[in-house]
Amino acid sequence: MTDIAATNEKVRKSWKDIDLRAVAPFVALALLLVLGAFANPNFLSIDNLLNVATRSAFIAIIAVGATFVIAAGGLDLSVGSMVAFVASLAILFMNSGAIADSSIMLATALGLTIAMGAACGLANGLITTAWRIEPFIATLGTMGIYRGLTTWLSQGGAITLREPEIQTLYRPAYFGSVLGVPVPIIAILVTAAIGAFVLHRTRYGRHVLAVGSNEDVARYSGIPVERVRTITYIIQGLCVAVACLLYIPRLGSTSATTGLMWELQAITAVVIGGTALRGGVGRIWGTVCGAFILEIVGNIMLLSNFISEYLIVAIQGAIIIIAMLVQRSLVRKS
Amino acid sequence: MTDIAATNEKVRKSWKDIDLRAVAPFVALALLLVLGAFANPNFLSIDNLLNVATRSAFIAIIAVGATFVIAAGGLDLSVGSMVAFVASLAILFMNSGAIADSSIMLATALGLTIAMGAACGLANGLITTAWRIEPFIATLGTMGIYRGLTTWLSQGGAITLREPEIQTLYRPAYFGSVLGVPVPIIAILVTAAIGAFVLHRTRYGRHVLAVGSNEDVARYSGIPVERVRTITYIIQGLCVAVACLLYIPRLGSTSATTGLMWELQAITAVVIGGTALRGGVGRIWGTVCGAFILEIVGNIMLLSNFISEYLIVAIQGAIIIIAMLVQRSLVRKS
Amino acid sequence: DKKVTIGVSIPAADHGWTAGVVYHAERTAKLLMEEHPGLNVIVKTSPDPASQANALQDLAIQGIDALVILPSDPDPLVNAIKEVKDKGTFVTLVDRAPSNNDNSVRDLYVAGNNPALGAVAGQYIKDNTPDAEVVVIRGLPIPIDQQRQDGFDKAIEGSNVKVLEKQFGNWNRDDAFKVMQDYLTKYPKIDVVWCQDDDMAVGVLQAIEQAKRTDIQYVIAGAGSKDMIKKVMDGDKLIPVDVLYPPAMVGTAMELTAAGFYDQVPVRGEYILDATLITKDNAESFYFPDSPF
Amino acid sequence: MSPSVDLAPEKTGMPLLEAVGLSKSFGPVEVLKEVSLGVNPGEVHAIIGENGAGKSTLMKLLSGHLQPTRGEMRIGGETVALTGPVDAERRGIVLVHQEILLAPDLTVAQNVYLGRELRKGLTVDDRAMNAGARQAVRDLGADIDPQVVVGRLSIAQRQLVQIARVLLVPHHVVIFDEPTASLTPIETEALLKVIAAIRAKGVGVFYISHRLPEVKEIADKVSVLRDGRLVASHPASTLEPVDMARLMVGRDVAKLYPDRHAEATREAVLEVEDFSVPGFAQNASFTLRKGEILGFAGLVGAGRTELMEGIVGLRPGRGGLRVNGAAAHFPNVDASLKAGIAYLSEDRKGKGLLLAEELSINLTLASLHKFQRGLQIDRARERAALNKAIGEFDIRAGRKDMLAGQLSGGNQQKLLLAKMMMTDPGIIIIDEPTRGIDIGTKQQIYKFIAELAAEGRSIIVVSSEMQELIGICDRIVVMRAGHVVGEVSGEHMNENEIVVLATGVKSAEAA
Ligand SMILES: Nc1ncnc2c1ncn2[C@@H]1O[C@H](COP(=O)(O)OP(=O)(O)OP(=O)(O)O)[C@@H](O)[C@H]1O
Ligand SMILES: Nc1ncnc2c1ncn2[C@@H]1O[C@H](COP(=O)(O)OP(=O)(O)OP(=O)(O)O)[C@@H](O)[C@H]1O
Ligand SMILES: [Mg+2]
Ligand SMILES: [Mg+2]
Repeated sequence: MTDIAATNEKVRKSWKDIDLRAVAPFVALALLLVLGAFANPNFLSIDNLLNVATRSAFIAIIAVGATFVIAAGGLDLSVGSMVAFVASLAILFMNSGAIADSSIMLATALGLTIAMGAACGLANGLITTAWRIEPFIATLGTMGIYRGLTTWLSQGGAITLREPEIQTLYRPAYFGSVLGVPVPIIAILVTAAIGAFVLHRTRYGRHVLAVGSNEDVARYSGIPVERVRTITYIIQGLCVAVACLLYIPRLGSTSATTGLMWELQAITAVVIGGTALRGGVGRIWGTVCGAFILEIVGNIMLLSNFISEYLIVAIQGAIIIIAMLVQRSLVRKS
Repeated sequence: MTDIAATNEKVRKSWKDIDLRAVAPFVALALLLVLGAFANPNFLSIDNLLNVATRSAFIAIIAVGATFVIAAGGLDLSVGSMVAFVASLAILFMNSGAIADSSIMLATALGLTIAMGAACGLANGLITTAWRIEPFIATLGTMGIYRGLTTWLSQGGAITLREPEIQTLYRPAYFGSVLGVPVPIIAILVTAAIGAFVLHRTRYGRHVLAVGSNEDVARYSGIPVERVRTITYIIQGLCVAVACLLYIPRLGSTSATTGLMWELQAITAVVIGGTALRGGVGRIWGTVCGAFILEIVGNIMLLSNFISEYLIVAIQGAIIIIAMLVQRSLVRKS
Repeated sequence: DKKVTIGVSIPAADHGWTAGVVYHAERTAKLLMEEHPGLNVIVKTSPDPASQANALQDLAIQGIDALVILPSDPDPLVNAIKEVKDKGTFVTLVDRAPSNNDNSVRDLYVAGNNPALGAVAGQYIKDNTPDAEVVVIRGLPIPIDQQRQDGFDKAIEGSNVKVLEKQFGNWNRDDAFKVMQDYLTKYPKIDVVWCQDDDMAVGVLQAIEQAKRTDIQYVIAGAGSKDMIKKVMDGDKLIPVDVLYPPAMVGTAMELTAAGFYDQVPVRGEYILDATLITKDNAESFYFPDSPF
Repeated sequence: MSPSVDLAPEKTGMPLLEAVGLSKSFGPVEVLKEVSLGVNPGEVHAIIGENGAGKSTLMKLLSGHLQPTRGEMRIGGETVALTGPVDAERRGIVLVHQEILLAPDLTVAQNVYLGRELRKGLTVDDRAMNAGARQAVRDLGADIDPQVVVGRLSIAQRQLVQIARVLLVPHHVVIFDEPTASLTPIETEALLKVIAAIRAKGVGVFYISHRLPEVKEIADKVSVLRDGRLVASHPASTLEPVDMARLMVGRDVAKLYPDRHAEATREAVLEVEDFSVPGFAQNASFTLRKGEILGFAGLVGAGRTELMEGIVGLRPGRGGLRVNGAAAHFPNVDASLKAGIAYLSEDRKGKGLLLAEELSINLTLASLHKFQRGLQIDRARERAALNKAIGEFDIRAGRKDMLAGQLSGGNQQKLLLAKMMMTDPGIIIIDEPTRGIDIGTKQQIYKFIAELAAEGRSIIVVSSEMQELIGICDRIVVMRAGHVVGEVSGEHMNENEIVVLATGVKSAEAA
């Protein structure tokens, strides 16, 4: 009798354990919200929170893709410049006037953006898997390539969406809202929901985790390791494309600095969210939470009145470390 | 009998294999030299080659430290901002006029620089080991902290070495040469030689590789894993300090942008040199070769006059990928 | 015709203004080479001071008679420039001055006036909205940014213009968008935005539009990008003026340098280009629709 | 070779190392219950028991790798609390792990001396360590280049390196946890000699093995664990292997191998002709028939594993391959699985199971397509499959949601077997099927293999245990140094014939 009771308790306890690990980033987020409320009374206003959530969309969506890549034991440093490249191509296409009707033009451009994202991701995937080059170097290389091509396309300047009709049509994709929820937030939720479904409920997702956990075991189990890895890069490319779809209507233009350092932010969001860089684990919702955390840290810095503008970067760094510390202590205590 | 013969053959084969792996970066370097000679006749001049080698000093020396960190399974993203921070402090100290005599002042400043480098490294090490925060996040945090402190020290401007006497005294540390060999090249060689000695010939080096290869095994073998890891970060800090010692006479001034992205370059040099990011392997001379490769790619870009300014970054990216491809094909063929 | 090689070292085209610099440098190089068959102009870009110091060495290796340099950050480049100058090369320094800006560093100085860029903006605000509450979006924490800020502060000194806050927008549209959004959250009333750079103004305008805030009277940016000049021309209420800080100055410097070799006019000393205030009346003459910037 | 030391106080008559009422729980599951036993100087104390009985756990407690929940340990009669494995080593207690614990990127010599490198001035003395490591391995009857990176060694070679490493530590008590599981008879013989030698020096030895004849040969005393309890402890001389088996399993294990009646001629399902795996196997040819059990014998390093890996597409190989009469070529395991060929790796930890994942995830990994419902994986069906497999393969798991890495070694092997059987293969290649498996379970597995063959499936068994090959196979192919050197069947299937073929030495010389 005691035994069964004990076992039950154990099961419950172990559940708690797993939960805590997944919940830890959310606790850190909650603490930040409290901190923010102290920093500025406006912080907890709906408007501000919606703003922050909305603008975390780019990193959050890209980071969902990065979760796949990292869970499979890879890495993608090229996402920031990929945003610049894909968005630039999309704007150039929309400016080209190749299709007269604005809505058809827009629809085609959207489709093309998705296709280009997938193609860029495929390129990354093939370089790392078919040519067997360390993902770090491979994507550092393509990071340079995409960035350079963007600079070349823009001749160093900006590429700006010109057609006013398309602009009007397209604007709600970033600035619009559905039932009071801004479209970008919906985009985050939908992307993350799909990502979580694919990673945790489908066969492919299982394969991703297996490949990241132990490549040999995956290979011996008949999992096409290279294909699985390549597809994670394509998923990353698709996520970048979705981010581009939101990015273009926001400022309507790209330049050589678009997406600079976003790769670092995306990877940071993934790690803060509880996905280990060595692969084998993936937490999509944690990643989204990580992206929020990053954005909120910046927001609190700006809203608070105590901090010298010169020190902001330093304090951001410190907060990130402290946020991780909170998580660690939480998980260890359990 | 046949059995032993077979074993011997196997062993010999595996030795050749290992050699090729270590030699591969140098082959890539040689190919780049050939490419450079085609790009510009001046490329192979002694002057140019010495220049390139000289200026690879910062990255090469930092990357020697990074080899230790990475070989032990860690990562340090903060080195670029650490250069900015440590060099800024050193210049501020030299400007302070705390010590009247210039040579004593300089000597004290040099000592202080080394001490500060070690301290920054120690901080990184303790955050990752004592607090158990993923090195990626921990050093991303300190990267922000060091960078922010630099911005604050410089109040958004530049920190420039003022004392002309110290400048004159200090100048040869970068611009001088011994028997025709520029001091920075000597610094690279000495740092790398010490690094290679420590990593491959001492007990501590052995422990570094063991910790990176399999942490549990290292722990069971009585190796103080945390201490070994922490010390790799201190070594990294010392290397950064040495780079600072060369940086100050070269550029004489720091600002918030000093050393931006150097961490990426250092890690790239390490990986191109044949050290795997997962740890357990470390190739100091390969790393130095990797730093040369990076610098030579930039040099070829500058010396060749065919390439659009806008495309330089793209072509650099492509060359890095190709250099890795050359290495891979070499290793695989064997 | 005399054989002359001019090396031009400029920052990489990493945002709008520097892109304009690259554009004008390459355009002027082509024009000058057509004009003087013996002239060879080599334009090289570098992303940061350390690599620009390297680029100077590389140019020197190729053998140059003159160097035109727009330093990405002047102080760290002093030694490298001196190195070139000590070989007898004619040095033209453009835009950004090191702390010891004298003849030991350069022969000719073609200056954009960074303090003036700030001062003109400050003056305009003081004159037009004497009691304005202003938020400032700065660039990156490097000296030229500091000079602009100092110029601005000096101009509004003693007036009723009040600076609510200063933050860095990194000369980047996306970052400026975020900073502006947060300013709007933080301050219920903002009269004027000074954002130091046209690129960042793009983000600022979007943030204001999204928040549907009507309290902001206008935004002052700087540099003179074609998009912003167009807005001034069109009479955009939010962008009544722009402060000129022409990337074309690098072209001017190159022309002056070449003239020193071919026209026998001694060009030495300082040429300060003013930070002109672009208004609806004079905008037309600063509008180059073909420039990337 | 084993350094003689004087680390612990040796009181006469006192056991060197003693467990007194040791208990260990993982969470609420108590896997070791009040176990008391000890080892005297010059004694080999064998611990036997079923998979999951708690043998490894007990040994980890005794060597400081785990901390007991209750009870205490005594060294030379004195109660001590070991703070960790390093502490235990300092006191002269060393453990040869059941699982291989070596740094894969370091060389053999570097591993052997890890943590106690020999020094010459500031530098490590690689020359001396290489020589020392070479000698230490040689003492175990093997010849491994000390400068080869451990990641390149076969499992058996790694095991020898691991033993060599431990024996170089100054010791009083050596604990061997299934040291011979991956060794062939020749190496086993050498190891037993080494153990006899250290016993002669007054060292105490704990010895765990599922090979009962071996236990009979070397042990002075045999203790039996069942479900975490010490159920018997007898002098070895009073026990025969059958008795040991009965004590372990709790029933008679008289007949280990199932009865089989091989039918005369059957169609070939797998024809391998002149198949080479460069560097490992040359021009191998053999045929597998329907419903047949074909054995592969050979010494360590004969290339059997690599040949099989080449066939199923895990290594580049070339040559003729026909499955059910049709020419085939498998670029990867996915392809060979689709063709109905399943391969079970000998390296269950490195290549067989995801140690950090749950049992059910491991179980279904190779056959996930069977668990799809629409786009999703049907977790309920996965759990059902796990329940079924646990019953069918007798996997002893404390909880259903435990991680594969938390299973005992033998139960991991069963889980791997279950996992590959989920793919429902027509041809099954099993590499070292009973490595580390207790005798009761072995019997089950043999029965299971026989049943599979009776169902019309065809099976290749690669094994270093000749007895087992002889016991269950219809024919045995023998490999030596990458070549197929012969085939035995019928009455020729005996150890002598196989050893002659495997070593290339005439029986007279071998003896
Ligand atoms: N870390 C752990 N967490 C939970 N349970 C564990 C853990 N380690 C071992 N166990 C359980 O303890 C029991 C005893 O395991 P142990 O490894 O001691 O068995 P063993 O007798 O060595 O078996 P084998 O012969 O298969 O090696 C098993 O049921 C195993 O699942
Ligand atoms: N990764 C590797 N790289 C180079 N050689 C290897 C590697 N793995 C194994 N070998 C060598 O290949 C040969 C055959 O390997 P292995 O010992 O696995 O054969 P086997 O016949 O399957 O033996 P067993 O299964 O009994 O260990 C050996 O000489 C071994 O040293
Ligand atoms: Mg065991
Ligand atoms: Mg084998």
